[in-house]
Amino acid sequence: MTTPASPAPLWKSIRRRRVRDRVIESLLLLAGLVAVFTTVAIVWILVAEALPFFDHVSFADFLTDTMWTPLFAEPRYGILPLVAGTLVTTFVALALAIPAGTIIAIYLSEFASHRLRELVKPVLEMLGAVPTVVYGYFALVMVTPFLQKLIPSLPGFNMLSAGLVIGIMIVPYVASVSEDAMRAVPNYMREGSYAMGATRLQTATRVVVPGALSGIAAAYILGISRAVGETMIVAVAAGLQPNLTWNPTESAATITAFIVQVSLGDLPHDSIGYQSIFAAGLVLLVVTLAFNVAGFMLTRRFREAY
Amino acid sequence: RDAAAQQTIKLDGSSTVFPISEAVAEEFQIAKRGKVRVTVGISGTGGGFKKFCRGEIDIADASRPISKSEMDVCARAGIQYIELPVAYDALTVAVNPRNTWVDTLTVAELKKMWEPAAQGKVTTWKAVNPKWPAQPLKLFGPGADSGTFDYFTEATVGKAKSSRGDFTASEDDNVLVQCVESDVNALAYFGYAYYAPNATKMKAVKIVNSKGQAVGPSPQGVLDGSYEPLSRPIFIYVSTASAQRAEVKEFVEFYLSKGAPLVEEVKYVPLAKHAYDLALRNFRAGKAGTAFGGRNEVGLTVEELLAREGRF
Amino acid sequence: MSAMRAGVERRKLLDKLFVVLGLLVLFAALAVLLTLFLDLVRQGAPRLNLDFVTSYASRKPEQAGILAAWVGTSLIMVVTACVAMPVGVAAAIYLEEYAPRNWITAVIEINVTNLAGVPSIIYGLLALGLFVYKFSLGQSILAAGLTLALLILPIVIVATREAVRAVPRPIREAAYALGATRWEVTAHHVLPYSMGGVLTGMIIGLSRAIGETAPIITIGALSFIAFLPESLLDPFTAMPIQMFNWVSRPDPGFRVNAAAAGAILLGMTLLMNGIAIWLRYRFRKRMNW
Amino acid sequence: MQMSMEAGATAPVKARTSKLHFWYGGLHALQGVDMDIRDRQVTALIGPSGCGKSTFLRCFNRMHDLTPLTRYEGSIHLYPDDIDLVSKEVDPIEVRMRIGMVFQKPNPFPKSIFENVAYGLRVRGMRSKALIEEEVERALRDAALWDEVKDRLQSSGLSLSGGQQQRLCIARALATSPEMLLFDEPTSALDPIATARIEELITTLRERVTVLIVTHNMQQAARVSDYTAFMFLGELIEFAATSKLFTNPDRKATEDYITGRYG
Amino acid sequence: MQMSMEAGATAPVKARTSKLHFWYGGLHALQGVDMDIRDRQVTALIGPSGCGKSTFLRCFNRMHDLTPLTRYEGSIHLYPDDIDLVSKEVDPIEVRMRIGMVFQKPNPFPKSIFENVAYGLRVRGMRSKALIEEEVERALRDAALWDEVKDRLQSSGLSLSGGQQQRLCIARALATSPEMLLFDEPTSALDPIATARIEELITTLRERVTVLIVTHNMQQAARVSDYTAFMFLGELIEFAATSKLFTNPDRKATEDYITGRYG
Ligand SMILES: Nc1ncnc2c1ncn2[C@@H]1O[C@H](COP(=O)(O)OP(=O)(O)OP(=O)(O)O)[C@@H](O)[C@H]1O
Ligand SMILES: Nc1ncnc2c1ncn2[C@@H]1O[C@H](COP(=O)(O)OP(=O)(O)OP(=O)(O)O)[C@@H](O)[C@H]1O
Ligand SMILES: [Mg+2]
Ligand SMILES: [Mg+2]
Repeated sequence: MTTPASPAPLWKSIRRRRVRDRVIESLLLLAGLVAVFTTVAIVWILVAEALPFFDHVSFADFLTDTMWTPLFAEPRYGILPLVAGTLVTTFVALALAIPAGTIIAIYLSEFASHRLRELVKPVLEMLGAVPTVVYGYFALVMVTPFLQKLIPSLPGFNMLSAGLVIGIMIVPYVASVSEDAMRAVPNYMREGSYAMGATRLQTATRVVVPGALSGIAAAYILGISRAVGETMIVAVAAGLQPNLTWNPTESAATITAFIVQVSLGDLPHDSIGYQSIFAAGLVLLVVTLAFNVAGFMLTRRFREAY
Repeated sequence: RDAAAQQTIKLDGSSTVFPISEAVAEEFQIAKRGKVRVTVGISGTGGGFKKFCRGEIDIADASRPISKSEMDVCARAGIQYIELPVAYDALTVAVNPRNTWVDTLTVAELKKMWEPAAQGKVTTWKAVNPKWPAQPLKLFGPGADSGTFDYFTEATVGKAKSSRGDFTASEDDNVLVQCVESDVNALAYFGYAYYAPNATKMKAVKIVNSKGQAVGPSPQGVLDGSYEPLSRPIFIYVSTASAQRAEVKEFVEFYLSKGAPLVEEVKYVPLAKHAYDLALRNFRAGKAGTAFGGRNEVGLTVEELLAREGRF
Repeated sequence: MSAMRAGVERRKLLDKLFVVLGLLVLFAALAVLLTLFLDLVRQGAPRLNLDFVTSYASRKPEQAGILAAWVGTSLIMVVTACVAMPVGVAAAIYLEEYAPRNWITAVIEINVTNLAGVPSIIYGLLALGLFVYKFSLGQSILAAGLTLALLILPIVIVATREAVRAVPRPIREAAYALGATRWEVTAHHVLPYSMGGVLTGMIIGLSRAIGETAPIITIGALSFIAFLPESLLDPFTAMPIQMFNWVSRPDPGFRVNAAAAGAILLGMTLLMNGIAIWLRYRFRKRMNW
Repeated sequence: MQMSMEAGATAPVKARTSKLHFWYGGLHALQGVDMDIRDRQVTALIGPSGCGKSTFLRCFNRMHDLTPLTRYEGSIHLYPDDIDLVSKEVDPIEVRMRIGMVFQKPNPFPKSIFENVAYGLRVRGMRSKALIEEEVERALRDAALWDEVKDRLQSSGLSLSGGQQQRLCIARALATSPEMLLFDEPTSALDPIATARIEELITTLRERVTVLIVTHNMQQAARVSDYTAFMFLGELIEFAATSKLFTNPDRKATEDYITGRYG
Repeated sequence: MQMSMEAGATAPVKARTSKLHFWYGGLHALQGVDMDIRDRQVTALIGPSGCGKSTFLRCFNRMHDLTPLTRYEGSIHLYPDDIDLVSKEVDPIEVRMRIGMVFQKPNPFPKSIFENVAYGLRVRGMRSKALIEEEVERALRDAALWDEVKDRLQSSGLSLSGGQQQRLCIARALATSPEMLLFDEPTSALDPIATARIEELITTLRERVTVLIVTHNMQQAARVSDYTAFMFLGELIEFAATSKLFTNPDRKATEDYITGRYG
């Protein structure tokens, strides 16, 4: 038998390695905390910049007034029209992206060959990588005229075409993340179903989708966040007119569109009009957060864990 | 390299002034054979003044005069500036070429269309003028964040930013142009530069001026002062500290002396020769301050404002 | 039995119908992508030449080019990658390999999930307040790169966690059993073996960042700059900004330029995604546990 | 055991494999297996790991159709109607509706106990609530699980213990009244007590269905089966009544294996 | 076997567990195990699935430290230096450097064969290329793999067959000259021929190191070990010389298990 290494030098080298481990662990933790710092910084900046705004505008008016004209001579500061615009475009986007994304995800995960899946997924992800300015003009000069053939009364700027194009943009997010979740459903679940004589579609809808529900919901939430936060598409194609309406065929402004409009505009930076973008940003953050939390709670409630 | 870094002239601000500053910057760099660098940004007039008053840039492009609050910030930071008009922008009111009923508009008619009280009420052409058809009136204009909007409302409604809210706004004036091109019932206003290349596809409306003449937008009309009240000067503000630097001085002089053809080239209206000379004299004399005192005025000629005493 | 067979036939028909539906939706999505790309190429064709990529912006559309823009975009991407990669990978490693189950970990996890949903325009506002003014980085490549790095951080973290999780537990155990420390296991095994997934996530993040317009607009990128940056603190312009600027110019000639720039930008993303596919394929082949 | 053996001796053939070959891509996993499965008897498959037991079993319900690049050759005739289970003309879905399967690891769906058992019925398009309830109860009784779960049919199948989960999977398979049941090492993930209950259940199931069971545990094969097949490297080495195979095997390899000389 | 048994009777104790308890969170997986592992002997652990064999084995190299919410109680003294392997004061990394482990499924690193074996040395900070090469060769020879791989040391460890991979893992563990080797069902993923080679290797290893092996295969335990421990539900039921335990067990439970009455 070879003699065991003598303990003394061993100890020393271990101690050094352990110290290094500790140092590295702190560094890694620090990197993890960057996410926390970022969130804190976001909230801090938005709140700090929005405070002067709320010196002038009462919180109640902000939340209940039905007009948003902070840049006009008789300003009104009701965020509702922007929130409505944001929700409508988001809703239109989801009405397209959720069914399309889910169908693609089911098809790729349960029906398509391995080869096709590996090929199509990254190509599909390209849809999410198209510069949003390009999408904006796509909505304005291709989708809107097309829709106007179907709905002649459709105005040149409308939330419908902006929403649909956002929907196209988020299809890959929905599809790709849902597909990952579906593929994570263990094979023995599928085998159980197939062995009962179920078809692929039955297996997919009755076993795989319910089993992957929490992942699919995460995909939807990501899609919602992207839709709520999309800027250039709505700024270009939905019109910049704050309009309290739930009708997607009208034109309206969203929170994001307002922010980018004002950031580019000629307003003095310490005017209330300018500061209103931070208040709007704060609302946007709250809206996304609300969707995230709601989604989180819903999936907790309804998921079928395996 | 250090010397090179110092030789950078920074401009930032209005997107309306941008094409002019870009053209001047381009020509100036060619003239200096690359020894001086010029950058031009688009942060909006407000964004430009913010940076200007922080001393981050040398020259602010402005489509409106500096505001009271911006004057205060600059004063606190000890930044002084020379206000120089560089061109005119003729706001153009345009309708579809198939619109047979409108050729001329009075300021009163414009006011009737655009004032806040019109919101939801004046929705047909007939409501503005009973002689016009009862077709829907579709209004398009730049966003309420823009200097163009400020000026137009001031000139027509009589109060800056006082406008109806139910018009369709776009940040991209090309889109306004397209709307007018495609809709018989449309009426829009935007900068002359957007009208000029599309003159065949739409009809510019003649505006009845204070002397009762109906004048269409054109360089001559602007220059001789007959196209009013919709023509406005646009400015650059030069920091007096930066103006001490030889290259900045040279750039501004280039701007004012060689700028006219470039202004024309990008479809704005150059000032009259003597106005440029006056501006150049003001600049050389270091005549600091603004002629406006923090609020915009309509119908002020360039000569008048250049002659005014500067305020801070 | 025949009733059963009829039932089977109906169910199989539904199966087939779904295949048709799935392919239809899939191809519709891909058709949109193709249309977009071809349309940009068609419109931008007159300017898709070498001159275009080697000239600076100009007031004359036929002389204007994207030199400053693509150099700016590339440098921003380098900064973004150099920041997002180490930070994102380190955070992911911490969460997967080190994190004890306590409230700090929970807070980090929740934050990462939430950041993934924060709209990009808000990152723009953050950057304006934090990087441009607080840290006085100005409108520099560094500020833009950092902003986009924060923006894609959640993407990198999530992708890295997936990749790291795919390294089988027995591999880790083997290394631990030989007396490796946690960091040694991570650095010698987990990271190298999951590199394919990490790089893929990185590229997906970068292809998201490269087309982002809103946050860079809020920072205030330049629109005319006729020289190349010499340091990361220099001002810059970027492809989406240049595009946005051109589309809204009065001279219709600029629209051709915008389309050409769009086509090139999309081409750059395509290329990056191509690299991602290739990387994924190569690393998968090597690591078949 | 003796008794059932005698009954088995006269039992008709339920399924017959003839020259059954199977390939995973280039891997020739079954190399011509001829075997008779007797009606309502328990047939056990034993053999060292990787010899092809699971592969053989999964041919009977065409599970391999789900794996790309696999290939069958030869036939499995199912009697009395004499259809060839592995023929291209026969629909695998129909095959699976007639032949149930229970897996190594209990794999209940993440649904309620009731829905787990009702799954096969619903998949077949059965709508009537009353009928489904009736069938679910029958299946749970047959799987000796009814008494333990009748008060919590709506709780998740995953809330059961491992042994109960496996019986739930058996109930799920039984609900659609299959003609034959395939078990792939059904107890290898279970503790001894749960194992004993499953073994007991399998012996009682024999009254209703034909059972084919893979096990790596020779004692288990001896305890539950009427016939035993010994496989090695994709071939059927010996097939005989269980009592004969374990006491007096014909082949040297079989003897080596059952006496533990390898495996 | 007899011979080694006799040698074993006089072998000194290499490790002694005293009142060893272990918890996974609330699960009391080991309930006071007292056992002596003899120096340079093979000790086998048998018992039904889930009885705690792997849990016991993994206490020896503190693998559980990597699982959150686990807890040890009692002691494992390692001789001759008499340190307590599970004490908080003892660094698990040091323990793992002295006690090697081989897992159920071969798990070579996706690196070259050479680097797989060299890994333990590199972790220890060994730099000299010559020294490393020498140790790698020795370990590969000891693992009876040298002749098969000496010409392709630079090809990937994953390119080897299952049995070769497992021997590679043994070589990897041997390279750092551990005092004790833990095997957790090392052959359960292997075919019979590969299994036979590993078993042979284990019996020869006995000359160099103390071996503790978990197996679910009683024949294997009988073939390779000097001592056998039978565990059940977290407790050590019986521990004796292999020949004694398999022929004449003291406890009824042991007899039931080894005669296949359950498990
Ligand atoms: N999906 C597959 N693709 C390729 N080869 C496979 C696949 N499944 C099994 N094999 C191979 O086919 C052979 C037979 O495997 P099978 O699973 O039938 O063995 P088994 O007797 O059930 O073994 P065990 O007792 O370990 O379950 C083995 O060599 C195995 O590696
Ligand atoms: N990581 C873990 N967390 C919680 N419980 C565990 C964990 N690992 C094992 N157990 C439980 O501890 C008990 C003992 O498990 P162990 O793996 O030691 O059994 P074993 O005898 O090795 O079984 P097998 O023969 O199946 O490998 C089992 O009840 C098991 O479920
Ligand atoms: Mg098997
Ligand atoms: Mg174990």
